[in-house]
Amino acid sequence: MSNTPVIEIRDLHKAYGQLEVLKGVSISAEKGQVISLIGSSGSGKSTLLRCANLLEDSQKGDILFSGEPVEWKGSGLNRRPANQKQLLRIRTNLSMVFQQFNLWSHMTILENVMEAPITVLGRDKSETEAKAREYLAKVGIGDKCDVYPAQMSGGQQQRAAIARALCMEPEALLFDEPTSALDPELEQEVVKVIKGLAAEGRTMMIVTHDMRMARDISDHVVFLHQGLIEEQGSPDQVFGAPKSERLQQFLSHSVH
Amino acid sequence: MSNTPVIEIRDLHKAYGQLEVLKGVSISAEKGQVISLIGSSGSGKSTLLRCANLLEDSQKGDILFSGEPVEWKGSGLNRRPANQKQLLRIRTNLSMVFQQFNLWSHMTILENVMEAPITVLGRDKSETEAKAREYLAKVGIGDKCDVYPAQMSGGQQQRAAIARALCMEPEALLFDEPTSALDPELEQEVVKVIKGLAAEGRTMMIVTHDMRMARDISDHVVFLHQGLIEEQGSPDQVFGAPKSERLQQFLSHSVH
Amino acid sequence: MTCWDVISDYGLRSLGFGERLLPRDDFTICKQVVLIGSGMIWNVYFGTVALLAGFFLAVGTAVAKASANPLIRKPAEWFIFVFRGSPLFIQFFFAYFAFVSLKGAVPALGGLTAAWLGAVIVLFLNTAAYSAEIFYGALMSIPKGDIEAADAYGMTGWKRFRRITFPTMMRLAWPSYTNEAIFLFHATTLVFFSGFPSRGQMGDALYYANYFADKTFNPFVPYPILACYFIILTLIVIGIFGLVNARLNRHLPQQNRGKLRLRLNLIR
Amino acid sequence: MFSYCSDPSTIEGLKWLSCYLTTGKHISMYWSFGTVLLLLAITAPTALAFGFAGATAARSRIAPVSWIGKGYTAIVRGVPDIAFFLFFVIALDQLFEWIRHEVKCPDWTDPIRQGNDFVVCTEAKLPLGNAAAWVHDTYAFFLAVLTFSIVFGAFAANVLTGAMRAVPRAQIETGEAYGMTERQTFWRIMVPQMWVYALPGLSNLWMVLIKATPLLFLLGIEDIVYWARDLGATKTPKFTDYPHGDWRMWYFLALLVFYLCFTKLSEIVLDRINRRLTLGQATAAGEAQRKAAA
Amino acid sequence: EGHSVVRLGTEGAYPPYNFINDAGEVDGFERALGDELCARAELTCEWVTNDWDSIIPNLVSGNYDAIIAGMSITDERLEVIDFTENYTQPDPSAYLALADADVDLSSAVIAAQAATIQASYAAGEGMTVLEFATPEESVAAVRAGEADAVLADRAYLAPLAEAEADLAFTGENVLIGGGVGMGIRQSDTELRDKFTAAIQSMKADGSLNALIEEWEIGELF
Ligand SMILES: Nc1ncnc2c1ncn2[C@@H]1O[C@H](COP(=O)(O)OP(=O)(O)OP(=O)(O)O)[C@@H](O)[C@H]1O
Ligand SMILES: Nc1ncnc2c1ncn2[C@@H]1O[C@H](COP(=O)(O)OP(=O)(O)OP(=O)(O)O)[C@@H](O)[C@H]1O
Ligand SMILES: [Mg+2]
Ligand SMILES: [Mg+2]
Repeated sequence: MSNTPVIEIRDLHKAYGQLEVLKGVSISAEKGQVISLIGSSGSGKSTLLRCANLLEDSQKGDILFSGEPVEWKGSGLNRRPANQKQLLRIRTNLSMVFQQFNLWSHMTILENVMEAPITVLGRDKSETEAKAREYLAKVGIGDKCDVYPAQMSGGQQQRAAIARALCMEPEALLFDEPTSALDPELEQEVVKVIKGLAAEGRTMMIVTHDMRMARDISDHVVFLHQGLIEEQGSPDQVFGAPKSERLQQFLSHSVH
Repeated sequence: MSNTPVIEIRDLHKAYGQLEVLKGVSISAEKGQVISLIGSSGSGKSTLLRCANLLEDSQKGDILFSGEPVEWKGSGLNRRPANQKQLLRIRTNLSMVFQQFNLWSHMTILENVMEAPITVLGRDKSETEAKAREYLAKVGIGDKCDVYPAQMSGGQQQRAAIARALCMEPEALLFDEPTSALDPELEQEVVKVIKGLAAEGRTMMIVTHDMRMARDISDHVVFLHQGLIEEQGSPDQVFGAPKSERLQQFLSHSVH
Repeated sequence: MTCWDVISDYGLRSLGFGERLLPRDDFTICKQVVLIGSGMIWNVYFGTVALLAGFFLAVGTAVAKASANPLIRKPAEWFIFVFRGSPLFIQFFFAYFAFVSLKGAVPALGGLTAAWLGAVIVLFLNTAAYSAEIFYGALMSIPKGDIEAADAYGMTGWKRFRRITFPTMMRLAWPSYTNEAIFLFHATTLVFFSGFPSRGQMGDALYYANYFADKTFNPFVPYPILACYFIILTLIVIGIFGLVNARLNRHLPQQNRGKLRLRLNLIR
Repeated sequence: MFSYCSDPSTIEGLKWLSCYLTTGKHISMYWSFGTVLLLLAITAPTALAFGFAGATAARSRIAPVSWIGKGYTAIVRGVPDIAFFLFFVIALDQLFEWIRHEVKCPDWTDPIRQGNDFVVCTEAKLPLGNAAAWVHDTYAFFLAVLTFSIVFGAFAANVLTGAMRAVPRAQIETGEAYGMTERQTFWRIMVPQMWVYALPGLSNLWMVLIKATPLLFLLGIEDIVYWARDLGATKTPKFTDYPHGDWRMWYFLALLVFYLCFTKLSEIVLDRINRRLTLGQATAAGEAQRKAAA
Repeated sequence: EGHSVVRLGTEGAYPPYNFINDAGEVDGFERALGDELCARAELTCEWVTNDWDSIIPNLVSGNYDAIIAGMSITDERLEVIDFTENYTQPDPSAYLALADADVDLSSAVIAAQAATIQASYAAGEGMTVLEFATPEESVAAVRAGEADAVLADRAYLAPLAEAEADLAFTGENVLIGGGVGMGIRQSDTELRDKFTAAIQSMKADGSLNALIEEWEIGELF
């Protein structure tokens, strides 16, 4: 059982109209594993996460959660998830932090964080509130509970989005550049949080531009280039001894 | 003349309602100088840039451009710039890259870049187009000219926003985390561009979370903490021998 | 006859209380103001009942129109199309006709041919259709990110609707919905003008304004009085809807909200 | 119309119907469809212009201009169109004649108001007393268009004001940051972006405008509903060659079909405009960007 | 000349007084009368139709010069406009009901056109009045059983009673209005006198009576 990957993606293809963004990507993440996705801007990292969460329909390939393949209907550009129940089950076990945060603008930060646990998981309200406040404090914005997203700085919004994902306490988490708007200090906090989650056995896929962080936290690093996996391996392999020329060039710009 | 700072901010105060964000900040940037603003999330960096560009009304303090002070009318919460002509003149000499990019959603990328030079500076259309394409190529999205912002990845949008600011060829530039969505490779490109601009004698104020970049490019680093300048100096001073405890702590998290 | 007497005589004339006969001579401004005001009771009644009931049908219909299931979508589309696509007075005409025949078949449904019930039903269906289209439009323009985040957290169906979709939909639809509410109150003047008969000279504001215009042959007094009443009514509607709007938009940054409040103050 | 129609009492069935439907009165009705369409075609852009002017005035910095804009929207929007039509056209007509009177007959000593009568000099009459009938009709039509435009312009102003406010602040702000004048941000950013937000409201307004055309008869225009009422009413043999009972039902049914068809057509066109406007923005994310849900 | 063309305003929906004929032109008793009067007064005339509700305001506002629309001369109207001499006798109104119905008029529901002299008469008599926007609808209400009887000008109802077997007059005629005359602006005494003279001359030579008989308007002079 422990060998069944929590998230497995097999030969995934995705195009926006004519533009082929993913051209056959396979990744598998086992329980408690942290996988980092790196790659240059526009290489399809966000798209991959969105496909994994079934927010975008992919045209070819399989996605499996704990060994259970997503059921599809239709094919090609008309391929859609077939089973609503399954979709729901998958998504409640999978939280996402968006690159653009996507906080619900009509709710305060606290409400944003409490919303899904209460309405989706049916958790107790006062318990959830306590937990939400705890997570918000953990990411350092415990004093901003009753503020609306539009009144917060970029970094504060990003941290609220992280707290919202954490409060679901899901099996797996998808982070799209979770520290892009954070200073090094806060980044370290987030890294700590992620490590804690991994220790609890949660699976994570993280898109990041911060090579230091990728090296720091991941068990496995995937380098995406033009819609394909150019290279992957342990952080030491990937950062220490990159094989492909493209990756070497990519890494040459970041100093560690 | 060359000693007159291009941008000078004196004892600036700014509050949102009850929340005091800037509590008396003074900065001056001379011609060709690159000033980095660092500080933790929510410390007021974006607010400072927005005040410098006169997008937010500040409540106290002076802002001078090339020695010319901004004229105000009213005072306290009602203080507004008094002279529209002056306001316009200042802004045409000052370009900003926003933290959230703020590309105009109804225009293609090329149109976004060409818009201000043509309508504000009255530049020639075909010349501007050539220049716009050049800048877009410079930031690596020369192939995305005819795409709308919503169809681009985060990093691509950010680069478009940078190209838009560059195409104005202003005296001074304000960057709000210009590399937050960029991978290290692209970041280096942007650093190169910024250095080139400085060499041309353009003045810049840059908010960044990337200490390496701050050290790399700036002539002067300002550390903002809770609405006040906690420490400032040359990069070597600030990063090499931080005096204040808060700054030491802040820097301890980033490895160089 | 002082104006107080006029008020006690005619203040509730539109409901059948007070003086049996309408004024026949000496059409003072006071009489016109009081009697037209009395008629406003009907306009307010028609508008309020239809609006409140119509809101719920409209939300339901809008959601139905957005449904992927054609069995749900088609009826909603047709309902909106027919009621939005035809003039109100034609709806009144056919409704009255249908109600009269229905009354012949089922005497218990006699109330339908009276304005207080029949006209309200027509107005209710009419405003439901218009509002449904407005709500549907708003539903279609909810920020993609909001829905996406809800999806990503496994919110679906009723939960997603009630917590995310509905509040945002209301916020986006509210300005247009305010317009629709105003149109509805204005449309209530059509009830007796070209819809249902008025009984025992009990009618709405336009009925009495028309009466005075017909007696004095001077349209420049009663109709402006009517207009003033409606301006006041409209301002009340705008005021109430403005309060709701402020609540719906409480998350927007301060300066934007300030602007809205300022605007309402000016109109008030 | 047809030669066999000379004695309608002798013909029956389809032949009778063909004669009946081509009487001069019916032809007048068919023409009135054109009148309604023409009115819509002229009123829509005019009302939009009024609305745009009203909305622009309302957000003006100069207080009196802004009051005029706000007053116009608030007052005209407050009055039911019927009530407006019942006295406003006459007032408008008198206003024009009064202005002409002041210009053309400065020596006139008699009062303009004589008791109940409104009397201007002969040269000031609009149109002139001996003008041809079509001039009178055109003038009445012009007044109707103007009145409709004023009324619907107020609602359009309201919709446009809302749309202007819906354009995300950040977008305008960016224009300002690049040194655009208020005028430039208005025309280059605000106006192009506002249509996406305005279109649903304007579409609704267009639908309401179509539905308001039956009120034309209040403005002295013989519109389709006027004719449908008249033609549908019970006709006794004494006054017509084509007697029939209460046929209003059928005439109204025909109107219903006309209005439904016209609505359908409008929806198709508006849908197309909407698709064009949201081009490229369809997949926009964030609070500003909207998308037609899949 | 101020009156080079005299515009005559009428409603065009009230047979036999005035209506639009199959050809789409104004027709009826008043069309014939008006044309003859204009000829006698040596005026060029033009016909205009106008909604009944605003027919007087449009006259005083100068949009046409005379009303010839079956308008009874009443004191109320005389306060606002002038009338020529009447060209019909006072016009009786009548109740029309279903032929087989036994109507007790004192307790009946009476249909009438809104804001007409008949509507206020019936209300004054204590009857329950149902007011409809058009005369056609008030008759339809009787057919549908919504009202027990309709009260309207006898001249308007007579052709209906004749054509439809299930409708019949009931009760007594009532005399509500005065005679019918042409409405003229009060400031326009010259035109009023011209038309009055023409009407008098038609009365004198019996041509008016001939017209009244032809169109079955009512009593002769
Ligand atoms: N529109 C607003 N209304 C109220 N408070 C605001 C508003 N905008 C910002 N703030 C508050 O002002 C403070 C400073 O915000 P600012 O955006 O300047 O931070 P920052 O230094 O740029 O942070 P970051 O690095 O996260 O972008 C924050 O605490 C924020 O909550
Ligand atoms: N909605 C869309 N319509 C069309 N093309 C799109 C859309 N979204 C993304 N793309 C394109 O797909 C490609 C991959 O985008 P994606 O957002 O996955 O990049 P990314 O790897 O996340 O880049 P970044 O690091 O800049 O966020 C880009 O070239 C982008 O232009
Ligand atoms: Mg991305
Ligand atoms: Mg910031």
